[in-house]
Amino acid sequence: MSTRHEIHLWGALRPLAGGALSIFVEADTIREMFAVVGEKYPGMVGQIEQGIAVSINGKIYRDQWDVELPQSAEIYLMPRLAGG
Amino acid sequence: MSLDLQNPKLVEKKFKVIGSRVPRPDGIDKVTGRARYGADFTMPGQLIGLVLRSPHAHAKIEKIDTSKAEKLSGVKAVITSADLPDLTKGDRMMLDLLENSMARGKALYDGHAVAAVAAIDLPTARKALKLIEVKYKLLPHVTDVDEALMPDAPIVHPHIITEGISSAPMKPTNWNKACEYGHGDVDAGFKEADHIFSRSFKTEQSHQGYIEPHSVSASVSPDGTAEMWVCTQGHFVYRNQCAQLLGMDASKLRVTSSEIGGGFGGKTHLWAEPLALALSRKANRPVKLTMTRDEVFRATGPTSSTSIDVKIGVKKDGTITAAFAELRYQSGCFPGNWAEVGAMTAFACYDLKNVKTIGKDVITNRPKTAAYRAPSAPMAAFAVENVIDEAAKAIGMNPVDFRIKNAAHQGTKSSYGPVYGPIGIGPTLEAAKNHPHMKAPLGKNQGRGMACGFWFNFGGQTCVDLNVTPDGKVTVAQGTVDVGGSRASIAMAVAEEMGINYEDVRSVIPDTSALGHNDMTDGSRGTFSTSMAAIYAARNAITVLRERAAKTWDIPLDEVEWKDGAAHAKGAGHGNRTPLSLADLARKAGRTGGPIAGHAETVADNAGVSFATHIADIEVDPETGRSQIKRYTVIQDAGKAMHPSYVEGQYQGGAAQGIGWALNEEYVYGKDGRLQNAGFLDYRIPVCSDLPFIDTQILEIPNPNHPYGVRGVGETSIVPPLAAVSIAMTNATGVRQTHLPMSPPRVLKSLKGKK
Amino acid sequence: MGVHVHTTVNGDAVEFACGEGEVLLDVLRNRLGLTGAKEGCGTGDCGACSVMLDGRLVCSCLVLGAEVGGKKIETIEGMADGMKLHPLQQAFIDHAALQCGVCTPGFLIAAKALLAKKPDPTEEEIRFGLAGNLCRCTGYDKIVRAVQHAAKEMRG
Amino acid sequence: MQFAQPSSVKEAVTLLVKEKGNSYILAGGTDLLVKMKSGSVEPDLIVDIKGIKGLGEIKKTASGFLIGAAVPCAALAENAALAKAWPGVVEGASLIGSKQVQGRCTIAGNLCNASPAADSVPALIAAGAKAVVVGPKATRKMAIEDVAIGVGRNALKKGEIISGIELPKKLPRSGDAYLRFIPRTEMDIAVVSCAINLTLDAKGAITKARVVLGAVAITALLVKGAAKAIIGSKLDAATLDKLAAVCSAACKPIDDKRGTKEFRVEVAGVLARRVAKIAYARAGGKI
Repeated sequence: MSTRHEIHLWGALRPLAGGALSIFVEADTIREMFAVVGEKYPGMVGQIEQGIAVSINGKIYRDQWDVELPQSAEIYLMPRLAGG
Repeated sequence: MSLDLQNPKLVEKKFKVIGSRVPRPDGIDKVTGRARYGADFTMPGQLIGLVLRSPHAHAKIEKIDTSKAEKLSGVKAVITSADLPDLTKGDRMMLDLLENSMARGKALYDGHAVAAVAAIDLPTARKALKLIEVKYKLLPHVTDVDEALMPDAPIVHPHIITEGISSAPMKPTNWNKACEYGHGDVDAGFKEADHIFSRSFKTEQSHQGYIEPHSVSASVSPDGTAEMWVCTQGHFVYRNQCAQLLGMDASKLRVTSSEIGGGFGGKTHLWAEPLALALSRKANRPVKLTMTRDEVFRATGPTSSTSIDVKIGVKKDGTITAAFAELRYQSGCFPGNWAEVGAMTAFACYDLKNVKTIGKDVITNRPKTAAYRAPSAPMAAFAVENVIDEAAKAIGMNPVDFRIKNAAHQGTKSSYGPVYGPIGIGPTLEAAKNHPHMKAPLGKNQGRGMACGFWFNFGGQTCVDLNVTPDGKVTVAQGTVDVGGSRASIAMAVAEEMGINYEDVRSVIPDTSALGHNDMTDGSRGTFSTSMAAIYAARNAITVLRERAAKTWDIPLDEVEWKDGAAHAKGAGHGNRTPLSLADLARKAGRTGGPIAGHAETVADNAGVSFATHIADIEVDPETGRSQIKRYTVIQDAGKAMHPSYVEGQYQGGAAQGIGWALNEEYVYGKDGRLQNAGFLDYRIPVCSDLPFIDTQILEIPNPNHPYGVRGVGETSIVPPLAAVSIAMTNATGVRQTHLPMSPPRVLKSLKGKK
Repeated sequence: MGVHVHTTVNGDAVEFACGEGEVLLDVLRNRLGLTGAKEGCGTGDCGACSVMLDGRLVCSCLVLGAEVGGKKIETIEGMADGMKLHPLQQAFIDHAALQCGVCTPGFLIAAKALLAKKPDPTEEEIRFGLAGNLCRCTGYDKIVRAVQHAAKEMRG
Repeated sequence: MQFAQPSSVKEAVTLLVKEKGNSYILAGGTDLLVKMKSGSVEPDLIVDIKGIKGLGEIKKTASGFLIGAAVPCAALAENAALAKAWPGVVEGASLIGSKQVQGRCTIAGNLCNASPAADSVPALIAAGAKAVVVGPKATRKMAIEDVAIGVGRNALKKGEIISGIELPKKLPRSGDAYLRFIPRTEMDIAVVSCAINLTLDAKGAITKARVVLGAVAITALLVKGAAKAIIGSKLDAATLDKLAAVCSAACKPIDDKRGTKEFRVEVAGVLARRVAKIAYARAGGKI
């Protein structure tokens, strides 16, 4: 049984989740989390494909989908940004 | 590769090579003129490519007749968008790239490509361009960010409807995207405040201004294989995107990155490269396409112009009770998410109970914007830091102490959402407070300003291949383009890890056929993530070397340790064996299992955010509004400075670019929507006599996520200058400066307002 | 048409044919294979194409190839003395006075011309002496320091 | 396109007369080559006058100085006698472009290019310099202020070339100066400029003056009213105010990428004050 996490959404994702500020997902890794999010909210699949950054307890991951989601971690989805 | 090797916690405590100022491997080539940049490459039988560009800001292309040009002797290919079919399978971002490289039915800005030719020489290609007849139907245009949001503004793209708002409007708009960040209750927060400060700001569009214009040489063969020599910040990304846009196999498109004459974000993006490939494919000859400076300004990717409102509520004791900003960013003729980045970074330096930022990305008839060094953060910092400065003064607090009181720290909930881990803004502020610059006296008509800046650093995908040569030296091949000296840092990391001399490591950047995909040099990732991968590759090579030594001595692997560039037998029985040096093991490699190498393919996420504090002194001529920077200091955390000279160089370069942006750099558009100053004469980047020496203070707070504690340093240094210089100007003139650049006419006008 | 020109580049007698409107920079780069001088702007505003023409510092993008018959041209390729770098070249490496390096050849030519006129320049004289050369990477700090150092060394 | 390197002015004139298409004289080429690169001019004939004997020299003559049409601006500053006699003229010529451009550009070219912002022109007008114009039939001398007749347009007729610029002898107790306004410290085109040449009597009162403004109209302006405003004075505060006001009032500027009308009008006055003080001091006056 995977752990239940609150996933905070950034502004652009909220409309795709019916305006919710955050959603609840049962997952143990970033990969599992995105799989569940994709099922629950098909509207987000495009965004997930384009790339979403995940902040876990303040550490920002853009590509490492194997990273585990610790118990009661603070999780934020953020746009995948470009730098110069 | 086993995880423990990749454990960043394995931090080398005492460094032998890291932190020294060794000569860069590309130094001699660059001081003797031998280094080969984009335009320095020639292919046998090469044609010259030129691009025909729209003189109009917004126009329907009713007809393009290329027949006369095609008939001209010496012309080998002429292309239009018809030669670049849409193969993007609904990927709108890729289609935008394609459409930006060549207009599809509509010219969207002054300088938008409409056709291109390849001919045997430049004069012939120039003649051919003149023979192409384009029938335009002019459309109304808009180039200002605020005007583009007016209800009656001309619409740039009929297909765009505002994204990111729950009640999405049904009709087309230039407002392509909305976003919102923050937490708490700002309205309640403003009610708590003793004072509320609010202002509106504008910044004009600036360009990265790299000295080397874009140049690409492409050779496409009928069998589908192709080569491209190009100046880019990321040859793997160029390969992937060009292959997709032209329907080629990435494996068959071999891209070599030339020495790059500056990028700062402007060379992270495709411009004319697809055209060079399409011309070569059509002509079945190599094609070299080099932009003129005029084309670089008109048709590559400057950064956004902006319009920003900031409101801050403050208690008498200096506590910020609420902070709000609306940021409108002009992204050029295609959607961008630059306002989003501005909205995330605006208040990132502060610990705020109630904060809200709204970002609006706006489309106009200007060139497609691209990243420019910490993209979007400098303008947001300019607006926010000015109101912070105003608030501090109004309540009678020293601006440094006011910032220290409200600075973000470990555990602060950031304005963009997550809670911060250990961060470095506090130390930069304390260092600024204690810096002699802060106490130095000021002269007549002089003012001092200080400001903070924040930037996200990135890591990303890196591929490094380390090989030991039979003579016991090492080559390290990295996929990350070296824009400012990273080849030196990478060789240093390998020398450090393997315990050998820096001079014995050859650091190179091979073409895309030699390594796996590697992200581009952006997001301050170059030295951070590439040195990490190089260290892991070295550790893997060391494991192989220990195995070879164990085999040679016929003892267990765990009884062989690697130190000072040699294998040492340890433990009872064979402690007295003469160590086997790298050279010994390399010479015998054939008999112990073949060539010796180490590889690393990594994703270096969690690069750690970065903060800087800058101090600027300016002198203004009150009769003309002309100003001069008298003194400038940059304070920034480098984690660990691998090569201090090049860390200082990044600090100084970012500061100089920010100073130019603050004082004189801007895109000037005429009423006709045409760019008026597409050249270095009137797009005024700082010259040598405009600047003082730029003092730097490198803080070294080790980054827990890098084996040597390294933190990216490339971008943050451009974030504070706009704010620091404008606050200095405000203090020198007594008038709050709210519009950048602070060109003499603008400053003089603001002084008139005062009288 | 075209013109046939005999001239001297870095002490070597060379001859070339070029178009009447072809600039010296293109002749050096495309006909003589000397790509050390760079085109940053083509309008004399960046100095990346700096060369010496009969002892005067010029932008080779603002000189016609047809004009240089019988003249003496010095480029970055002729600055080092065989294996030995010119003190300015060495100082630029030692002081990290280059990042991307594309402006470096122009700066070295201009700095050499400056020191020939003013062996002991003030910081201000160096800054104004090099104001015709744009650098976007360094903020000029390390360039000015490198020139100060080389000048000291050259004075002995 | 033809490229010619005549060895005499006469030969150059003949070439220009014969050419049916667009012919251009190449002295420094720092304007011509930029226009050729942008495609805004496409010459059929380029006449390089640098090979013509004498045109590359600065001569001290009975009546003052003769500066050959092919003399690069850098050479003006290197001529001690000229720099001593006409510091304002040399200042103007030394401000054109970069050190690199200085090695090529010429004051005759700067004059013929007829940009309202030309740096060397205001001081030459203030000095009362003349252009020696050689034509197919005759040689004539033109006051510098008569050469430019519009933006990019000059008064030379087909086949005419300027062989040199004559500067008069410097009068006793006189001095000239030139200042321009640019946003950076170097490499910019003047947004506003001002040159003043004045002569004092034994008591330090101004007896003669010529005040010229650049970049505030389609050509450089010789502002007679400004001269009147200071003649007879010792440049007291009230006179300087008057000078500034007259100069500002004389401006007929445009808004462009380099500056606004109101900025040019105001700064013209500011520069006039500053230039007048320098010229006055150079003439030996004390404020």
